[in-house]
Amino acid sequence: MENFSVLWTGSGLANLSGGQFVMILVGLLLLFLAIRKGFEPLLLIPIGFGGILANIPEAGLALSAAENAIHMAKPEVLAAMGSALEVPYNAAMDITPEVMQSFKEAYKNASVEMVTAANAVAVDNGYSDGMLYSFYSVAIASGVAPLVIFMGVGAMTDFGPLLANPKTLLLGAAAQFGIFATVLGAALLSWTGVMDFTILEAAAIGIIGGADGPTSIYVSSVLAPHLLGAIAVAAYSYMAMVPMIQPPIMNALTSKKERAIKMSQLRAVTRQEKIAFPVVVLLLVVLFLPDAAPLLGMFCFGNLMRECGVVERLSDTTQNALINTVTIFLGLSVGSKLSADKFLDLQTLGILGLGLAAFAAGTVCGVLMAKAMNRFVKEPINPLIGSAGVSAVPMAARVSNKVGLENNPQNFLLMHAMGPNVAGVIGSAVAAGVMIKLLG
Amino acid sequence: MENFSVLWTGSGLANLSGGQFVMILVGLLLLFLAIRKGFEPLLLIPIGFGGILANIPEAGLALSAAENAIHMAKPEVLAAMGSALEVPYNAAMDITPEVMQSFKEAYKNASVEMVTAANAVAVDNGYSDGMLYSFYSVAIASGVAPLVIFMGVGAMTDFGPLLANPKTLLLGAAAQFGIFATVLGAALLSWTGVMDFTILEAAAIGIIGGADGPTSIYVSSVLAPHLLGAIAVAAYSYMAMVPMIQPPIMNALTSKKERAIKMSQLRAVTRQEKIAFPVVVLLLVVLFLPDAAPLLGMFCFGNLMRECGVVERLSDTTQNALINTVTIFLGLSVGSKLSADKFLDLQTLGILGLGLAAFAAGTVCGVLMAKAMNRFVKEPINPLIGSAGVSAVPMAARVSNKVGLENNPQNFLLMHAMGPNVAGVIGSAVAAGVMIKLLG
Amino acid sequence: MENFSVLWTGSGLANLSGGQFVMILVGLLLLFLAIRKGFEPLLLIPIGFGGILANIPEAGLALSAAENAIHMAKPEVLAAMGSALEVPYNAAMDITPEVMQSFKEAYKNASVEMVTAANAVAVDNGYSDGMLYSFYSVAIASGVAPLVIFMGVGAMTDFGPLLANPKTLLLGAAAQFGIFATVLGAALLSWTGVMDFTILEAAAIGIIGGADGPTSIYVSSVLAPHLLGAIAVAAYSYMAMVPMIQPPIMNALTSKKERAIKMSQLRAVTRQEKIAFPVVVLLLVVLFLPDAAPLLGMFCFGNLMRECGVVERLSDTTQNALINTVTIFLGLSVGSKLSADKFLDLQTLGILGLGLAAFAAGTVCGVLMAKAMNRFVKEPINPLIGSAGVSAVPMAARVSNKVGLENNPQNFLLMHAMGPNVAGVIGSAVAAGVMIKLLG
Amino acid sequence: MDNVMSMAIDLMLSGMGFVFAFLIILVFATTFMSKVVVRFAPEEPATPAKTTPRARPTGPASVDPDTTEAIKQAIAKYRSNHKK
Amino acid sequence: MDNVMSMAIDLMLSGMGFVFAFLIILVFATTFMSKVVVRFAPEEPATPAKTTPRARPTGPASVDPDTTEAIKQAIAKYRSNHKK
Amino acid sequence: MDNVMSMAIDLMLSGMGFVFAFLIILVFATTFMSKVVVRFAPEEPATPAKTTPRARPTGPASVDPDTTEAIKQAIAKYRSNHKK
Ligand code: NA
Ligand code: NA
Ligand code: NA
Repeated sequence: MENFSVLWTGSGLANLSGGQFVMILVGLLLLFLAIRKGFEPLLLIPIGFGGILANIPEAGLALSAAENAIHMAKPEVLAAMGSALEVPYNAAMDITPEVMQSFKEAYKNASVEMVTAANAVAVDNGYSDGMLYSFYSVAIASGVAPLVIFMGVGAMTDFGPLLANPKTLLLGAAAQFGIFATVLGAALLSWTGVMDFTILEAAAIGIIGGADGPTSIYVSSVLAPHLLGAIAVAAYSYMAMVPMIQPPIMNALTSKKERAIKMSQLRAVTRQEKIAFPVVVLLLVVLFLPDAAPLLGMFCFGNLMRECGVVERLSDTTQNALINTVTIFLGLSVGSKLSADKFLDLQTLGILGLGLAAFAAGTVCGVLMAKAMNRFVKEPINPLIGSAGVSAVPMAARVSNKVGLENNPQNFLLMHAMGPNVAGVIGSAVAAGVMIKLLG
Repeated sequence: MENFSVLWTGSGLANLSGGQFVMILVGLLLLFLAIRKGFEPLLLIPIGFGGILANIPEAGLALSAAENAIHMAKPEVLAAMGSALEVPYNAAMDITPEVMQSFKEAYKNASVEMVTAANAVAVDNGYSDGMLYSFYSVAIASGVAPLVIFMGVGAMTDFGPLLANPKTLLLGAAAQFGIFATVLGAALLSWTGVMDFTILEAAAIGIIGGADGPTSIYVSSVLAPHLLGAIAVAAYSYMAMVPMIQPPIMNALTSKKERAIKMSQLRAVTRQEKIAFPVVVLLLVVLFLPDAAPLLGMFCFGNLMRECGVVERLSDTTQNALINTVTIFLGLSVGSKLSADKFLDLQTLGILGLGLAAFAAGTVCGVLMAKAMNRFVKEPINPLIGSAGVSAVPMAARVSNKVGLENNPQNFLLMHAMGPNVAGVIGSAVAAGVMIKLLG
Repeated sequence: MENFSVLWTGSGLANLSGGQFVMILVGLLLLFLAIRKGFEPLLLIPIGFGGILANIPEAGLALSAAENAIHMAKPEVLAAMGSALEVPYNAAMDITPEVMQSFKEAYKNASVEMVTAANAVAVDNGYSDGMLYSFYSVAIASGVAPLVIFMGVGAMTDFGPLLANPKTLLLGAAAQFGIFATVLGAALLSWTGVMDFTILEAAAIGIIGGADGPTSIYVSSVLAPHLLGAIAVAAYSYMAMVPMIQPPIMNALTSKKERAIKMSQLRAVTRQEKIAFPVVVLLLVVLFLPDAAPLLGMFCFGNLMRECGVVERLSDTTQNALINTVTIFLGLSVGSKLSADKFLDLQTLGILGLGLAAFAAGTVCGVLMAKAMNRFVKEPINPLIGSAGVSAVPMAARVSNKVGLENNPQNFLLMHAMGPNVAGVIGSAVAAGVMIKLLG
Repeated sequence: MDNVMSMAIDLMLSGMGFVFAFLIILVFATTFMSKVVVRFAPEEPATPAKTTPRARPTGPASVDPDTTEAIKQAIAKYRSNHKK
Repeated sequence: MDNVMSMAIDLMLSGMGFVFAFLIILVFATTFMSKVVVRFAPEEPATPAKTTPRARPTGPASVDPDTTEAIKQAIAKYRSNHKK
Repeated sequence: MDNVMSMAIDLMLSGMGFVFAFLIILVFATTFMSKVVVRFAPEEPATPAKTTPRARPTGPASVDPDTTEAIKQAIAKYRSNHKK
């Protein structure tokens, strides 16, 4: 019967490409790592699931209406699309792979007006935006989801340990070297001809070294949206692997004696200081780096809601229903970028390798900075807390604490490490602002 | 005074049409049924209230800016709209009912580009989208609200009873006959000339037999948006009436002895099976029915969040704040389709009648399937759980249990009926995918 | 190095205008008032913070993509924008302040189609909508945020005291004189040439006298969006200052003996009455004032969800996660209207002065109405509850109670004052509907 | 200018008129509604039956009001102390 | 009209066929999955180790289940009484 | 290619320079802010007065901290056990 053949020719089994098969396995792997190994499950479960959905053959969930229309390639529709996208094609011509390619290229490079026209044609012909494409448009292309999550992170962050010892901000600064070392690494791969990255792509990859999910997603959505999937997956995976990546580096760079340094207890911080801190950060952003305003502004806003004590109901919602809702759609949207043609690329391998290097470089610099600071300050700093400067809150601080306890069972570094840990969040948002300013 | 005459001529009392009056009574009836009789109040209260709002004369809450401009019929605005919609009209012409009709027709059949242009003209002239129209666009026309609710339903569904006895999936399959019998019924009404339904309309009406609110709304928003109001009202009303519709059928088709069949206790299901199940369903969707991917994908995603145990905060939000918020706007949006000119139509009567037939047919097939299965399986199935295959979770399962207890006070069928009950949800999502594939 | 100069020339320090500096101080003042003085913190913290963000130099957070492109003034981009906006400019011409001004004017007065085209050009050239501009578009320009908050307020309002003594509705009516007196005051300022307000602006300013945040924001977003920032700030500030503004007026207009009037205890109100009341209000809106339907419709819907007792999960979400989320974005969006060029205007001074007058006039009329009613009713009314008719729920009712206790330590007026207090909410929504009907 | 003034006066007259008209009608409608409700749908006595249509997630009746009040206060206290 | 009828019959045949096919495959897939799971990933014994990957915000082990149950009921009661 | 390399070096220098500059300024600004706060707005003693601006929905002062702690733990326990 005709209907059965329609169902069969439209089924996944009849259309599954090798790339899609591999990407579905990647999605399953991410789910496995999240569920069994506890790898950042809040993000990797939506990302992994979204990745599988994005690779369902013929479903086109990650495609716009126009992209779906091009994929289906009905001659009369293509002809109408052709006039919208200025592709020389009429319904009598053969649909060769070259024709398809020229449509895809034309759509990718089209102006906003042409994209609008092409989608109007597609909708008139019964195509519609895929679900994940809609989520991506609303959540990420608009920039709003990472910013709302950053607001929630701000509302969950306690700057007390940082305020008690502000000089640990410098550890958060040093660890950002991971970001720029990675940019350099990507450029080097380009220069030596191993891979091909533009400076925009290099910068977006570098931000993985910031060890901060929403910042990574925000920056790559601005500078290199086509790499967003790989960058987000790398960022969250390596954040989950911080307990494996950092300890060997920390041990290699420090002596047993340094690791045993006991830090004096942090002073109590008043409520007024906690209220004033996000305002101070905001004012510095106003004065020095307007391009970091969206990220740091929302972060400080969340933190002010937390600390001011008079809007607890807003703070509660920000930390719960709102951040959870946005996390779900952010994750699924990131997953939409895991389609085979975008992810299965040599560049992804480069991104994964460079991301690992970024984390290592950030850790190295954080630890070395702590050692360097010990030459100048009278109250010595345990260099193990330097590694927490990469951010990856609160995992990196816990790693500092754990390695510290291995060397001195009485030495609790957790609160000391929280200072550089949250400083790293500010540091990478500043680095993000610089990169968007200079390249965006 | 002039102002008072403006207020009077713009008041509801001076403009209320008979249709609007009747629809306001229908809205009040839905509120009454929801509040006093407990008919699916979570949906019927927003739908009923939205229905009243949609019928407020002159308020135009359910109309787009362009529709509001056409309704107000200022000659110079109509002339500008005419050039956008290619209606031959100039400001000097009389505004006859035929002219108004031709504008309404032109707008309904216009291409996306013409609709955009007409709305731009309307906004330039001070008109704006009605509140319910905006809700509908965001919540339903985009397809997102039913999908998010389906995700929430997934997060609230326990597949344990189904996993303990997977062959009850077949009961969920059989009960979907209600869907296709209704399609046939609608076609028959068309064929005999009683009413006039296209195959798209027939399919959208059929999905009422799926006994699943979000699936019904999703399918009718794709296949027959103009019938959405009547279909949603019928779906939720009959779901609420399951305890009245099903028992007579169940008793008529079964013998006392069959109804007294005692089923052995279900085996314990491991956590790993529950985690794996949504992934298995997803993979089958990938392989066999990509068109069911949005519905079943979100459903499985919600269920995986529930079962995996590592993202409880996401699962909690999905089951509470998120689904509640979306339910409110989904309900109001459905209500926007209860405007008199769309609802007070012979078709609505047909839909209400066919919807009832759909529930009955699904119940019949579920029960008969259970009786048929008893010829092949060694562990007998109480045919009363077959009726739960229509879904209407958890109402239908409770009905099975209640009828069972009436025949054997020691026989608790609830958990056994939950298997076919949730199978029915999967079954109707599959049926929805097939219909969208073949007709969408 | 070149990069440093880019960073410097783009920094806030190098670009901060005097107006922006002042507005940042205003933002800090609002934060101070909210945190230390408890001035309506739920709104003033987001508004104040948003105000600071909107005034970050060069960040353009409150500007659309096209406005950002105009601000950056690259000749080739301006030339493209010029053809979209019909401004005579080519890339070879000098960019004088007059040219810039003509672009800004052209954009402000452009049709929807031209605005769309200009933004498409801007996006093609790498500009994007500022974060706060996006929030404003979604939350306020669409009208949705004030309506959702009004739904939440409805879900938090107990009409019991009003139902026990329905004639206190008249106090809520009388206090709306504050609204119209302010309209008259604004017109008077215009007539005498002190300031220049159109009737639309006068009406939007008047609504401050309604003492109801979402109503004020909704009306000014419809009638005078450019004044929204000043109007919202005035409305919330004066609401916070009700305990300072009202008591002197109340004491001046009443005798010691009147203030000591003891009111008999309110009768118990049944649950059915509470359920029926929002439906009654809705039906009156249907019959008499369709233009109040969005505001009062959502308000009644929220209240029905609260009282009907069968949708507690919807009611809970409406009162918590949903209203909190919307409040955050509403506040930030209002803040986006606090940019220096819009706020630092003689009109703002007029708005602040008239807003104070509005509160005073509303209080006067409420009290006098109560005294007038005492001539006709047998059960005397304590005129102190008349002031609660301005709304400002529940602050104004508490003020009535406090002033009452100062005169008679046994006289608890709180519940009696809640009647006119919530009546004031309905009253100002009706007034808003009238103004939108006659002017919108 | 004069025009603004006269429009404002018109707006005030029609606005206050309409607000009063609407709320006076509401007074009568509410009073009438209350009478109808009390007449035709008298409040059920305050037995458990009353709350049947009300969603009661899982709450068994075995917890007495005092305990409830204690918990309520404790939760309020806990929440107000939380996140300082 | 005739066309609608034949399309509806086609739709019914292919629809029911597909629904049954899909769910029968799902029966086998589920049964197979359960066997694999039971074979290769047997349920860990109910020790604390089992719940390691489960997010446990702050809950210390010192509160016994009975207390939990009491609180649970109290909260349920409290919530059902709240906002009446 | 060479171009990408030199741009990357430039980006690194200006980026790290700016990050350090910003955070060093922040160290000073924070230290200064803390001094100002301690000087001009000393923490009020821990009396009820302190928490005046803090939103206290309904919590009466009659529940002692121990009870609060017990409830807190119970709730945490309850939440971690819930929906398994
Ligand atoms: Na970082
Ligand atoms: Na079903
Ligand atoms: Na008011």
